[in-house]
Amino acid sequence: MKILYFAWVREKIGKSQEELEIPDAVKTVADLILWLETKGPEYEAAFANKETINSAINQSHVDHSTQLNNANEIAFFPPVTGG
Amino acid sequence: MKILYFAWVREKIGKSQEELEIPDAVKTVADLILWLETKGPEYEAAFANKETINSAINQSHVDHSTQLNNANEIAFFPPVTGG
Amino acid sequence: MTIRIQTEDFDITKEINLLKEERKKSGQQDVGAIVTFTGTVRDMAGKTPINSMSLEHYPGMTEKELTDIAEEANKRWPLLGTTIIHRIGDLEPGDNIVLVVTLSSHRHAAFEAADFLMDFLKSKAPFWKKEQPLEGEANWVDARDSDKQALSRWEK
Amino acid sequence: MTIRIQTEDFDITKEINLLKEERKKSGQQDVGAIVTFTGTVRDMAGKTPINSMSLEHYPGMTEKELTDIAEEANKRWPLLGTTIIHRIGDLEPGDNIVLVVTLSSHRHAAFEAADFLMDFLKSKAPFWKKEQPLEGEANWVDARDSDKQALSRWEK
Repeated sequence: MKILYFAWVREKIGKSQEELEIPDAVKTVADLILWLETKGPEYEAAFANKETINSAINQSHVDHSTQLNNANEIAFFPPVTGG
Repeated sequence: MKILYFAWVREKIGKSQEELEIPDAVKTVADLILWLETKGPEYEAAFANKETINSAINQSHVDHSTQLNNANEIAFFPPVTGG
Repeated sequence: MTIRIQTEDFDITKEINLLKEERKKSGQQDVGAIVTFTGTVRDMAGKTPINSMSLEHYPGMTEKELTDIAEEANKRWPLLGTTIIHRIGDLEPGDNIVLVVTLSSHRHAAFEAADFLMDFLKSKAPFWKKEQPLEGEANWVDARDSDKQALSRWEK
Repeated sequence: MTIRIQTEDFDITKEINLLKEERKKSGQQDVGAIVTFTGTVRDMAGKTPINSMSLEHYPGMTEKELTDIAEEANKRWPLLGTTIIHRIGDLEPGDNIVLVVTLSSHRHAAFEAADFLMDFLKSKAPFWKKEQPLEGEANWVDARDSDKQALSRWEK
């Protein structure tokens, strides 16, 4: 699965994207965040304040309770600040 | 007193402005309209539908009950349609 | 604050830049939001095809009313620049009629002030439109009730 | 409907004329109202003087979100043209960031749709601003609660 990071999430994790094999037990976006946090302190730092992390599956906004199902691409980013 | 006419009020009266001596008995805008109507059928035609006639004294909107007092310039015109 | 009555066309980008330059002279670049409204001539009046339009106004009173309206908008919202330009004379379908520009630090002030300026201009500024249909006599445009009603949105 | 993400600046008059030309190809000149919103870079973030700003986005999702927002606006209001342009990359105080243009026959539709587009863009479109102060570290701009609250105005 392709995972993308933007803005300070990207900076904290130290990469803009990666391709990862997700264990079957990881069902939801929230599960994925918990699993990513086991990968190292940079992930823990990025996801420390989960309420401020927005997520998108296949380029559509989703909340953390959303099932991953057929996701090809998941992105994590702070609240948007364009305009 | 200088009296100005605009749009179809001007066209019906057949002039855009005139200088008139107003009798002392003419106290308000409404009085002035009644007095102008005695000046000929073109004035009667212009003021036939008084509710649609807007007026301004010294270039500020006023309603027909307004006293003429120190008016130098009075204008009559249809509801405005700019913009 | 810029108020102009003119026969010639206007350029929106140029008018915005003039306001931005003027504000920049204050030493600050605190403009974050710019709203413009442009009114243009349509080719139909209801079901009647229109060939052209002419705009008459009340010189002197027009400038006074537009200045009053702009000052009122500046009292109600923290504006950093205001322009109102209204064309007079003969216009054709597609032509620009009126331009309102508002500058502010924040977008809701700029939006509301431009909306307010147009509502008041439509009901207060002494302009009159005469439409020339493709066939038949020219006729004066009637005022719209909806324009009068729009004013009530701004009662304090 | 025009959606563009670009590093270069835009010209507001030119973008309006493109929409007017496109609409004119339909054989009608029924545009009576044109509203534009332009967002620009301010030189202060609260009390901190800003030297520059950089804008990051999520390629692919950005275009998708902006298209969705524009389509929703076109469902809600009778628009005759819509443009959204958002710049990315490095910008300085005074620079344009975003442009929204709406064309309609009547002014309230054009005003409301532009206001709506900006509220949704601010809360939904995946852009992130990083500010470089005159002194010290660059930092990511925080989202504003007021932008989230602005959305509730449009709930049906």
